[in-house]
Amino acid sequence: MNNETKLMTVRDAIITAMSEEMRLDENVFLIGEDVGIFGGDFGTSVGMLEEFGKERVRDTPISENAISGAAIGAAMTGMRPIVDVTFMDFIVYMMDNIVNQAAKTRYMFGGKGQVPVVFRCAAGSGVGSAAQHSQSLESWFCHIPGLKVVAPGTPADVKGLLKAAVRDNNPVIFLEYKAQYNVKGEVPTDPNFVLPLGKAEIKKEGKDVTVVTYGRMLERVLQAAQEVEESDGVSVEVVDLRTLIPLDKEAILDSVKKTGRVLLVNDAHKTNGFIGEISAIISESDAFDYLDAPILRLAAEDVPIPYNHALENAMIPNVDRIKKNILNLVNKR
Amino acid sequence: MNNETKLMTVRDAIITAMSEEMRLDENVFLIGEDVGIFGGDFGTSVGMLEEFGKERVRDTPISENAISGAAIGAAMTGMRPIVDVTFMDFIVYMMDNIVNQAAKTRYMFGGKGQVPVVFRCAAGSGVGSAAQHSQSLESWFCHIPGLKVVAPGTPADVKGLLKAAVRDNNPVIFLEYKAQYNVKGEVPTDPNFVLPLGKAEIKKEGKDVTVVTYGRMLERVLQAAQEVEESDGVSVEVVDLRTLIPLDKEAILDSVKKTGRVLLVNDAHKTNGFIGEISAIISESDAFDYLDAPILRLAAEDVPIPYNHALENAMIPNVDRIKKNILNLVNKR
Amino acid sequence: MAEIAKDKLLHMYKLMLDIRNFDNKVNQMVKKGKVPGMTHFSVGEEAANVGAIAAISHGDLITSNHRGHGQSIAMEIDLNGMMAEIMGKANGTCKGKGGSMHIADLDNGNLGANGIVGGGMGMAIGAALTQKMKNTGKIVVCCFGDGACNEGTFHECVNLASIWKLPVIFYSINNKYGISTPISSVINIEYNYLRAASYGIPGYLIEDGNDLLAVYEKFQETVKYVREGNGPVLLETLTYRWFGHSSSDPGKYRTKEEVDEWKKKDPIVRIKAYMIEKGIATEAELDELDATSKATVEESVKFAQSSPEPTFESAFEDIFAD
Amino acid sequence: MAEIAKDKLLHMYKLMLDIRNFDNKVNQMVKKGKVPGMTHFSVGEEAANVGAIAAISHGDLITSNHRGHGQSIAMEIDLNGMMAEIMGKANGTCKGKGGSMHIADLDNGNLGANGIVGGGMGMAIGAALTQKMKNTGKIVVCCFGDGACNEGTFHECVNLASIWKLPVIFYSINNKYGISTPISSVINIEYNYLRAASYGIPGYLIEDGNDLLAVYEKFQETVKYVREGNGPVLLETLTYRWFGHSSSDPGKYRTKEEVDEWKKKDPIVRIKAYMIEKGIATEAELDELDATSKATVEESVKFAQSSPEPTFESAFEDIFAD
Ligand SMILES: Cc1ncc(C[n+]2csc(CCOP(=O)(O)OP(=O)(O)O)c2C)c(N)n1
Ligand SMILES: Cc1ncc(C[n+]2csc(CCOP(=O)(O)OP(=O)(O)O)c2C)c(N)n1
Ligand SMILES: [Mg+2]
Ligand SMILES: [Mg+2]
Repeated sequence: MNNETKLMTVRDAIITAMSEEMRLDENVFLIGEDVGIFGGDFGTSVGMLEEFGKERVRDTPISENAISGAAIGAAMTGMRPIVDVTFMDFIVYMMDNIVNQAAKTRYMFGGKGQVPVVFRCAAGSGVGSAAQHSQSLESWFCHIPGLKVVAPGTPADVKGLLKAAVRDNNPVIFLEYKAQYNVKGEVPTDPNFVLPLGKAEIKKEGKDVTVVTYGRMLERVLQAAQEVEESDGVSVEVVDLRTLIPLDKEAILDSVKKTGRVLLVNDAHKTNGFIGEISAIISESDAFDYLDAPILRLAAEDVPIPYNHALENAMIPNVDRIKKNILNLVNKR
Repeated sequence: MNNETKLMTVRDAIITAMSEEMRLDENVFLIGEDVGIFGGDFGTSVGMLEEFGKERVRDTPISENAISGAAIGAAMTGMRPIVDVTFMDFIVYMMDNIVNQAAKTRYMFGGKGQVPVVFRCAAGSGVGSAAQHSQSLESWFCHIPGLKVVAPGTPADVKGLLKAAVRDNNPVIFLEYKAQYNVKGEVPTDPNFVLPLGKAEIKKEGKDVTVVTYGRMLERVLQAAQEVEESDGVSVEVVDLRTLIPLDKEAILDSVKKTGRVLLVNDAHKTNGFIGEISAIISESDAFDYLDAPILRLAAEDVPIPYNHALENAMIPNVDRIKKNILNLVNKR
Repeated sequence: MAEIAKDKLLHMYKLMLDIRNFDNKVNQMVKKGKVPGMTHFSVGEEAANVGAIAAISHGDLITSNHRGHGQSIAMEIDLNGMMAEIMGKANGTCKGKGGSMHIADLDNGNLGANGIVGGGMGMAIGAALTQKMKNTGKIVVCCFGDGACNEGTFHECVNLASIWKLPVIFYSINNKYGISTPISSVINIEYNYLRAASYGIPGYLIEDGNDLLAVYEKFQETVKYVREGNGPVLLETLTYRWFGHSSSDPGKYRTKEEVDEWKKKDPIVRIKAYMIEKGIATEAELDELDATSKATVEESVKFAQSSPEPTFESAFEDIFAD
Repeated sequence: MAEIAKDKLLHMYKLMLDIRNFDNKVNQMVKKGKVPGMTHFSVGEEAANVGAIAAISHGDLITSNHRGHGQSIAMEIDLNGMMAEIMGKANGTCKGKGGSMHIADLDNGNLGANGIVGGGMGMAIGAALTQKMKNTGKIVVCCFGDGACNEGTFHECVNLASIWKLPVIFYSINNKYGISTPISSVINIEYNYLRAASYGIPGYLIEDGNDLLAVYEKFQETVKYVREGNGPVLLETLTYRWFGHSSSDPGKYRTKEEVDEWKKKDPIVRIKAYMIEKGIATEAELDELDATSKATVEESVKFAQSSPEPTFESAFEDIFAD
């Protein structure tokens, strides 16, 4: 494996990851609405039709149920489909296939069969598309045994984890963030660069406060951590989960034991969002005894995401609010 | 209001509640598969066709999307439908209508319109129907702003809260438990007996440990509480949430402050189940400072519910495990 | 061709102009960065919208889809509120919370645009069920695109409406594409209206959906049939959107020739020519209407621009009804 | 009537007997409380199942629904494993984790029963897509009931299969009811097979679904057509379930007369009479087959009863593939 990297957007990291896997394994194919000549609703398959042709970059009717069903049936019989769900909100029409079929098939059949399929979802708000186009619904899937859930926060992680998702033999819900397709970062170019599912990464070490986050919020958390460190001398450790299921509990608990103070941040709605689960995991663990302050959560407000751009942004944790919460935590007790 | 009660099953409490509301308000009607001559998959509308006729006890095709859509459209235009979802697992086909439409319509329209509809769901395991017929999916809906979620645990609460749900002007997800339709209890007979949504009830007072629960698990929690009290002299307070959204946070936090020890119990899968949210709420509140022990959770295991009856039962919290957890909590620190 | 009162026709023409002028204006605002998110335009589809809606009566209802501007305007929504909404303002139709994809006018029978393809179909049959149960004599028009006909909800809703004989017109505005996907590549038959046979209901094609009078006439006939209690009908109209799918579509999948060909069939130019030829109005009169329409649209922009931004607190209101 | 080799016919007869005897036995076990949950029986529908499956080849695939016993047996599943599964035992087909509604036999082309009405349709087209992409020459039979035809997934999946010309037979076993609901009350046309026209594919009705040879013949023809790459076909067979919908159905919605009428059309009695009449086999030979079948079923009960219960630990296995 070489160590070269290249500056690229999340969008290009996705295209690269899928294309590399498709070159390596003829069973991998992409399926979804407007993935072909249009290049995907978010441009995440631009150029792929030209390289792989219509059979492997499969435009579909507007039939989310059939798309997800076809993907699952293909997966059960030897293919490895990647589904472009586009807006995560449309996954409502795929729920039976994902939840009752893909997640449970192997178990119900007593360990026979497998369903290697990836559902790529453009999650979150930030592009002014209002309540039906702005949801981060990962917690629904974390609740269902049999599904893996991945939510990377940097272009490199997007590439490494999407490749891992494609290679995984189980159904994977893969979150992308529509507001971040243009975010750039250094990405390893080696086609063998694959990250393990289920491993968190300490994106920044620190000793006073732990911030646990994933996906879209990572960028803001890192910036906030940097800023409070500079302005207030608070040393923040940032745990980037990257994979929600399977979850790297150890990484979380180790960090909490070290700092004794923890802030959880995600861009999904607060009530029953995934960070609530993290909070519960900490509170039922031996890390509980190390806690010096309440476990704080920062999440999207519990309101349908409004259209107005300022309001839309105000519903989501921003750097200022993250900083305030970090400082609050440090000042507790 | 009179104070008479009558011993009846959960099933009869449901039939009574719906029938009373249908007598009081001609806009209320029941819609779903086999609600008519069949009397509902779980017998929860036996006799209603005879009293109310085919127009108001509406048998449908096997078309969950159309059923939920029709209910919502009717609700938006002046009716008050009750949907018999039957097995909660089938709600996967109603997700768009519930989550993207019913929950968000009023908000997206700037406060215009309302969607008074109740989705009655037979949740949980216990009848040997395996993974696709055994889920308690309340946490999905708790995560979506704009929905109310109700999960009563006694026949009287079922009646009082179902009536409240029907009278509420918002979409309500109403959980019933397929394993408990035959459970009996005293139920007020007065047609004016309506319980408020959003009020927990302390089903048993105590001072050593708080157990927070709802729905199906209430019965087991109460029995366990009784038994540990008798066997070990531990005084257990049982907080029955009854309504998950809106949530009676005060009742939970007050009890936690009183006892300093808390066990959370539900029959949904553990990861991202609703009790995780309760744990997070406690940990971020001022009640955190009163905690003398980790916050424990007891939930369904994170596995698809197996068919074998013994295994099926073993996946769900039982009286013994609840007792063990209570005792564990008391012995901490 | 049934006679249409001059006033009615001129009013329909005005509504078509309003759609055209309004959406052209919004398009300008989008390019200036004054409109957040995605906006889907009805330019080119004015006859398909106005011809249909003009045939229903006060108290009748519609559901619409993401491309709902045309239908909202045909339902005579207040343009000021609509423009303010699209600009996300507090005085907008939805207080700035809904935006282009959620314009609704519940008091006037418009149950709303919808961001989910097929999302309005359930509502439509439910609204029709209410009319039937309450015996109001009102009907519902369920508007959607060609691409929506492959959603499962289409099948379920048309079927349910068919067995319950609900007073609803399923109205598919076929503009040949769902985003980049030609309808011809995603159905194995020529037209979706043929699927009416699967539900034992009448299905019709309005071949020239840019002919206002053809659309109107077929709708009048259909409205009468549905209002008389005969159950639902599936209508399909052929037309074309001039712009990209949404405000951000490069449009590589259509040729310039195709677009130009359709622009020659401009529904506004055609009805204008008809009216002049038939002596219903002079060119000057009609141009005057256009000027007024443009002024109204400019007015709406002013209204929108002077409308306040919604307050932070307002984001937390309107979630639940009391 | 095409000639069928004697062996083949006798084997088909045996499979029909196995279905009948197996389900009768399970019914007994249910009544004794030895079977958890719900069980849906195929008694009365033996010809519809065996006639169809007998026409496909080794390597072809099926998806099935809640009423999957008949199809599983027609696909020649091991009865011991199946009975053990229905009794929830560790040696069951699914190690006791799936039960009656999830019997599957992946190694032999049976992609499984399904507890969700319509739940197998997506899988079926996906499996067909694999065959097409890998050019295997294999086909898929997607089995479902009459009631399932109103699920949106039916519409989406048949449509997708039609435009991609996938090698799949959509096979609707019409037993006149979905639980208590007569199919005639939930579609506004006479038969669901007519909906094939909506997808530009052939649709056929097998009017006498209790006539083994009629089912087999139509299937042979259809299998050939589909295998040749002509795309999907929608087939519908009329038959009847003798028992209630599931093990817990009182059956108030059907008259005794109707049930009796259909029992007279017993598919097993009819093919037996045919074979005797045609001199294909003697009554004694056929009765002998029945005796053997019954013995095999008894054997399966013994196997099941002596199979261990699954261990507690096993509940935590098989969730994820490596
Ligand atoms: C359930 C769902 N799937 C996909 C989309 C994305 N989408 C928005 S509009 C559209 C095309 C709709 O095509 P059509 O129905 O023909 O309407 P048109 O835009 O052509 O007017 C698609 C795929 C969506 N909004 N909802
Ligand atoms: C999505 C879903 N809705 C409802 C049910 C409940 N249910 C199980 S079988 C059945 C009837 C199915 O009828 P049909 O398709 O005709 O099959 P049959 O039982 O008659 O063989 C219903 C409604 C279900 N299992 N899944
Ligand atoms: Mg279109
Ligand atoms: Mg049936």
